[in-house]
Amino acid sequence: MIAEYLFFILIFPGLLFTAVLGLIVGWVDRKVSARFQFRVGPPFFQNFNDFFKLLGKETIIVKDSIHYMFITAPLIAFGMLVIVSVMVGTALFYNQGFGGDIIVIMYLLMVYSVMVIFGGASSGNVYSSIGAGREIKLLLGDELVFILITLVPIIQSGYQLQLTEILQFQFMNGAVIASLSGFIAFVLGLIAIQAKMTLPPFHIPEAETELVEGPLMEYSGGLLAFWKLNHFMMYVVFPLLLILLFLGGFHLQGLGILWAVLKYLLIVVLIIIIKNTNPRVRIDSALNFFWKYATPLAFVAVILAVLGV
Amino acid sequence: MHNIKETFIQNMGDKIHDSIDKKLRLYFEVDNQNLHEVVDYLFKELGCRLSTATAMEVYRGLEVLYHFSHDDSGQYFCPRVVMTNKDNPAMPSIAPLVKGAEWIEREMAEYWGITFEGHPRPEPLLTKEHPKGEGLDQPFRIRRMS
Amino acid sequence: MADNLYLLIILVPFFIALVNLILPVNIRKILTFLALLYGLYLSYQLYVVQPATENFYFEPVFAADQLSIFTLIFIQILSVIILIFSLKGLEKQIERAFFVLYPMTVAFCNGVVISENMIVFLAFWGMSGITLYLFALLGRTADTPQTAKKTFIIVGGSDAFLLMGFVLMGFIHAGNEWSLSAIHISLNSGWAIVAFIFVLMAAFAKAGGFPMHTWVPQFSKDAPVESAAFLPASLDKLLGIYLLARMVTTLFSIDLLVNMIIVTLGALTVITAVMMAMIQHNGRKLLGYHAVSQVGYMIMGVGSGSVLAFAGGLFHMINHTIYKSNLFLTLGSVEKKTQSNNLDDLGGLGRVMPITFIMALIGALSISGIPPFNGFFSKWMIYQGLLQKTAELTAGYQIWMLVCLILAIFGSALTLASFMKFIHAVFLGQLPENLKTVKETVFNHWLATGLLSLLCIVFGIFAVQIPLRLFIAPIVAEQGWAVLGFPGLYKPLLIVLLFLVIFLIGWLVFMLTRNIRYDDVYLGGMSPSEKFRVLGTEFYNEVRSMQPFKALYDAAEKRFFDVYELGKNLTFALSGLLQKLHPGQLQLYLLYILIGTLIFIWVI
Amino acid sequence: MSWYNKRLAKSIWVFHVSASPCNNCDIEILDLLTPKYDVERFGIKLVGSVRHADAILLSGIINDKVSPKVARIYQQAPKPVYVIGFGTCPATGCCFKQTHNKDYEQGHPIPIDLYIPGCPPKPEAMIAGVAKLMEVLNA
Amino acid sequence: MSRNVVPVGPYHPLLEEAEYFTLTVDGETVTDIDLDIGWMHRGHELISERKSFTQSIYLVERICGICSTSHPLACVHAIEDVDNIEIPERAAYIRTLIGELERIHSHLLWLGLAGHFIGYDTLWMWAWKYREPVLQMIEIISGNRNHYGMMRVGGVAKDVDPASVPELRKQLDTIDSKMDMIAKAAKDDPVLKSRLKGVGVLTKQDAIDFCAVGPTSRASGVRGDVRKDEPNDAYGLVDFDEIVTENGDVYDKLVVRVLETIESTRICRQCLDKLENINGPVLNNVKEIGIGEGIGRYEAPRGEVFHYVRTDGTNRPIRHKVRAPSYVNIPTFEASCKGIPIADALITLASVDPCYCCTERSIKINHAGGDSPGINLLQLSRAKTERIRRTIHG
Repeated sequence: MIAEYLFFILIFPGLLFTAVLGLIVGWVDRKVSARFQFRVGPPFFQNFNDFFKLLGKETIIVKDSIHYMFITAPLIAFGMLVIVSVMVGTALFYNQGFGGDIIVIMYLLMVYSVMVIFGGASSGNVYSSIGAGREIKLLLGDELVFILITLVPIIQSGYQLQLTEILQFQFMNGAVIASLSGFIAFVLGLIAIQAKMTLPPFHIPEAETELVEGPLMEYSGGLLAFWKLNHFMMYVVFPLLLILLFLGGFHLQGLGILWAVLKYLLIVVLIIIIKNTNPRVRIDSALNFFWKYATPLAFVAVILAVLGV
Repeated sequence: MHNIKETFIQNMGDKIHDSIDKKLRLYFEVDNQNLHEVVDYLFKELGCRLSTATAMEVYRGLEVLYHFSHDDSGQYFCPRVVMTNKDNPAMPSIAPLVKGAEWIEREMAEYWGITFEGHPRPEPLLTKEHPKGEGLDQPFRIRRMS
Repeated sequence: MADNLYLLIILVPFFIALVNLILPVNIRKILTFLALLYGLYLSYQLYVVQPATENFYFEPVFAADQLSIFTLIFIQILSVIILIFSLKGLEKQIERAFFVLYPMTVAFCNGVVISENMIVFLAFWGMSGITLYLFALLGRTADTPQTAKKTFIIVGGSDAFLLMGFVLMGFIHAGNEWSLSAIHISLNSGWAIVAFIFVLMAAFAKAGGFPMHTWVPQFSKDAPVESAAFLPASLDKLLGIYLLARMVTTLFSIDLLVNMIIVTLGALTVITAVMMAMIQHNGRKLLGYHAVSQVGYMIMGVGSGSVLAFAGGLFHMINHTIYKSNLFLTLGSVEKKTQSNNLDDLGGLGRVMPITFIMALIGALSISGIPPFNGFFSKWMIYQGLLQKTAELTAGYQIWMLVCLILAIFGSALTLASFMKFIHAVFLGQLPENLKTVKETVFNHWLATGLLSLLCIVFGIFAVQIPLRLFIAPIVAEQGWAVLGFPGLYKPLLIVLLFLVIFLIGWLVFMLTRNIRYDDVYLGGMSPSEKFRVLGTEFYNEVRSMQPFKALYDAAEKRFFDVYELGKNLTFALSGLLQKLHPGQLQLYLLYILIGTLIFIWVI
Repeated sequence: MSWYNKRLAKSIWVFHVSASPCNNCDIEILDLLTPKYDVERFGIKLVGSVRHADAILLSGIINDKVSPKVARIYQQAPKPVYVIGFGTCPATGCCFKQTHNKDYEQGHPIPIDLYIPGCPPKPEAMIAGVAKLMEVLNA
Repeated sequence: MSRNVVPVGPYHPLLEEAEYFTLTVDGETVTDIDLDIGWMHRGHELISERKSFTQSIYLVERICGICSTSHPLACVHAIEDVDNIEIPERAAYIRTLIGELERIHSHLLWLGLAGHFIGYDTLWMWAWKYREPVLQMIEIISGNRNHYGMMRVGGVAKDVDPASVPELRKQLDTIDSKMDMIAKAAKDDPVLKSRLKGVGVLTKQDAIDFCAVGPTSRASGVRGDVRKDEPNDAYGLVDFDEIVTENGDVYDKLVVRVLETIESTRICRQCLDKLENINGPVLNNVKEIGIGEGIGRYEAPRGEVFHYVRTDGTNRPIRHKVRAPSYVNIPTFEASCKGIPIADALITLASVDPCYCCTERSIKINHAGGDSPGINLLQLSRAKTERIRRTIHG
């Protein structure tokens, strides 16, 4: 029992798997982005090198900051992401879960934003404070859409609040995306995820040329390494969650493996395409977009799901 | 094209003196008390744009030369103000009339020690946080490098 | 002994309150503390003994079922902890009155909870409203009289409705009893509905539910912070939701539509109050609006008709009392150290008041429903219960219920947002120059908040083992509903342990490779300065200025949605009309008499 | 540290400090990131905050007004950090030697580890210079 | 509220150069802006007085690496204006060709950086990819990617090799086709449009009041282009349009720049045509510069560059005043940045394509004497002035 849990959390689908896959997918992201921009892009082990280099560097802690908060924030965020990836991963690969885990995941993902805010704001830097404010506003924007789109598979599967039940439903009745409501929800989910991962066009909190990386501005060395790792781990957590909710999970035998990889790559590439073809939006237009366009649309998807379309 | 120059001289001829007329350029000297009137006429009536102003040291004292460009004709009007008191040079500021003159007057005040009377914001422009000293009364001291 | 438990638990604090009137302040403190500890012991006795109904003149007067005992125990726990906080640091001018009112309030609240007779219930209910008014009068701000009046009118006015509701219920009910447990009314007649609405209004006014909530933020702002933590944040919540729970379980039998309406009111409470909370600049007002907003979850849970949600609602009620008093008290500590509760003036206090910061953080994370704290568990139960309920409904009701549910979940994101603002504005960000010398707060303050924070964590991680098993499961069982069942269980302990493993690994990696240097803030080469800062309070200016919220906020700031203001305007308009009808001309009065007589004759 | 140095050689994050240059080196530095030269191939990335930097790209003569700020920036960078002087200005002062706004006797406020001369140096020369730094780190 | 200040700079990724703004904010809305410049000050005007005319052309080239033709051109115009020196026709076309190529590269540079500033790195990379052919053309003509060193009083330093003209034409064609694509992509991108439209508006009246120049004022509907007003070099001989738009927001500034780039390729094409046909010298031999004063100006990519030269008959100017376009465009922030969010304010700060290296080049003179070692510059200057005065007035 304990060994099993330790295996889940440390090796697969937890720490090691998420971190390594995340760093590799981070490379895919950088490479594909580079190709978009007629560049060659970094070598394969670039993100690993970045990570270990940062570990070897000096960590500077702001004198007037709240030290314990500043240090623990990235580590807590790291822990939360691993937990989420374990929850998504065990449901996806081992068909294990517990009732209402989807709500737990939703709230745990909020913790990530909270930690970004605490880490940034505890440094006492003015840019970080603005970045923290933007992070929370962005969370307000995307959270509503995210809730609504997760409701669609829940409703379709007959109000099951368990990831494995939703998967089971999709094994029986086909993927959620095949329905109209599922499709709308999937598209909106991609956009909401873009915002949750603070990727362009929603990299508003970390806006490099405005806020000098925002909340991460004061981080250096090992702590920055963890933030970067966290960012790349989200490349694993969110696509897997989307696959689980909308694309019917994985069948890991025979051709299923190829399909699994394709599904995953599809989502990653879609994310990268959105990322590379849009300028950063303003925070108020982002809120506007989420509240006045995305939310009603997502709500339409929910109504359609209730009506069984 | 010449009309502009002639109109100007017709209207302001009594306020200016020592004018030098070149192709497309008109340099002339203005006294302190007439400066505002001339600048007002150039900026408001003729629609000239203030290109910049140049301060320099001449025999008689410090000279401030404004450059007004009449864009439609390519004509330049350059009113000259000469301050004979080199120790404590002062002249009226045209920044209240022409907003674009604010920076250049600050810069001249900072480097040449000229007091622009009536300037809306008399503080140094380029040496504000300079470690080696700033301030209007204490112009930045230079070291001559060979 | 056991026979007197009911009387003791009311009379001991009441007697202490009376004695306190003439004693010196220090002895008042000791006596109050001892009385409340004794009350805690008594409530434990009640829990163990479960005594029978107490009769006077053959009328049942006091009784205790699981719900009452549960409420009673938490009244004692909360009042002891808040008393610990109040022992030191209270303003000298109000100290004397405070320690009289405090045990008295506890006595009345205890009375409400264990009353079996309607009249007795009403009497205690009304008296607890009066102590609330007196507490409000203790405030030191300029708006205090206004606030006290408003509180009194809303809460006292709702008492009148409660009275009318009870009278109606007495009439509708077949027998001529005034016993609460004997009455069970189904909502099939018009008068029954009226009675239901009247009682609901009283419950809402006490708990602070929409639209009777407006006194809560003002009370929180103007009254002493201890009383804000004591009454609107804890005891009044317990009483209001206690009454609501009574209504939906024993007093009335309600159908789906009523359930839906209550849930809708709950969702509206959540969302309106939290939207108002987001834009507040005053820390106490912000907390006050949250005290309202959280009531929405309880109303949704208790009123939904789903067993799981009902249990969740009750659980949320105690959780709320815990974390909200924690938040009020931490803000109180900050306020006593910095002499300000205006968020604009604070900032960076996490550096100088780390313990208070951690306590406030735990409270904030609990209220925002972050796992593994207690707020999450009860919200999770409510959501699950509501979704279970939704699955049983028809499509139209499903969408209705889903809208409420979405509003509630989104409300919790908004709660998180406004608490980020709160935490940022008070504890994070830049420390103003004049607060550099602030020191950590006194021992009893952080002992009290520490106890509450501990409860937050324990109730979060051991939710099933402690509060659910000990208190809530018996209540549910008592109602004869199915045993509390989960479709599956979220295991907070496991998650926390696994999280700790990962956290420790991260920590280890960081500590092994660490190479730490301390330096100033990086501002593009500029030196840090006090003026380089942004205020957390201004985070939501974009939301504030976005249509349609702008119009709503503008209207709300003109108190357009305030029942009290509306009522006041209406009353003034009516009296103005009446004044116009009384010009003082004799002929006119004669005419009135004539018309009156004519109508009278015509009616007869 | 050599293992870390090898990682560092493969992932140099640069922070650009322009200390009163003529802007040309700065533009050429940015040019390095663009498709034709693309130094991301070597793991070089431009960062916005000096806290993330491994190398400071310095251009210009570092005049008196800017020099305390440059010194400050250097202090705030996490060590190890390397300073690369781009262009002729940090090396010799170029045609601004006679300026009154720079006290050459005091020298530069920060130690410069590597000079890449040229006015401006060609991008190829810049890459060659950075490659030299990598060689040193890898050794 | 006034104590909530966001500093921008001196080192901020928005600005490649060191500059320092303080934005007073209310939430995220900028209520006031304060500018502090001078970090790039190198004292060009003072150094220039110690250089010969030919040397000072090289010096002013290093005022700014992006406008490294505009300043020399304006400088030689000023020196030529003193004595009304004429230049050969072929030299005029070469000057115009280089000037316009510089405009193309500068505008593309701005477009890319603007993309970078609003987080659109793809636009940045694309714009800069297509900027490379321009640099290549310049390298073919002058031998350098930047700092061409082509200008001389009385002509240009180096002729364009006729054999290289076809190659230049080929490169120009690639630029042309790509420019059309970029113009379309940048102008019609709905997200970009919604991001930039109505942002940082500089009204026409403000543009006039602040005496703004170049694309900044033309985007606000104020006409004014030195190439049209005072057609020096070959500008009177080629056909091109002046781009003026009305709204004054960042998007209009983008449109003006993109359309100007297309006009520039037109001019370049005409210049290349003429270069194939016209032969002759490219440099008039100028022996000496007389006494007097001259104003030279040139429409740099950012607006009018203004040089004023006063000579005393020696081979050095006694006063050389430089006014770069950014110097008058930067103060317009005070009008255009108030009341908009930080995100908008920062792109507005970038929208005038500010060049601080240009802006801060002026002279410093020790007016009150003081402790300067060696010869007192003031006395030197006075002596010099006296000398001139004697020569002028006999």
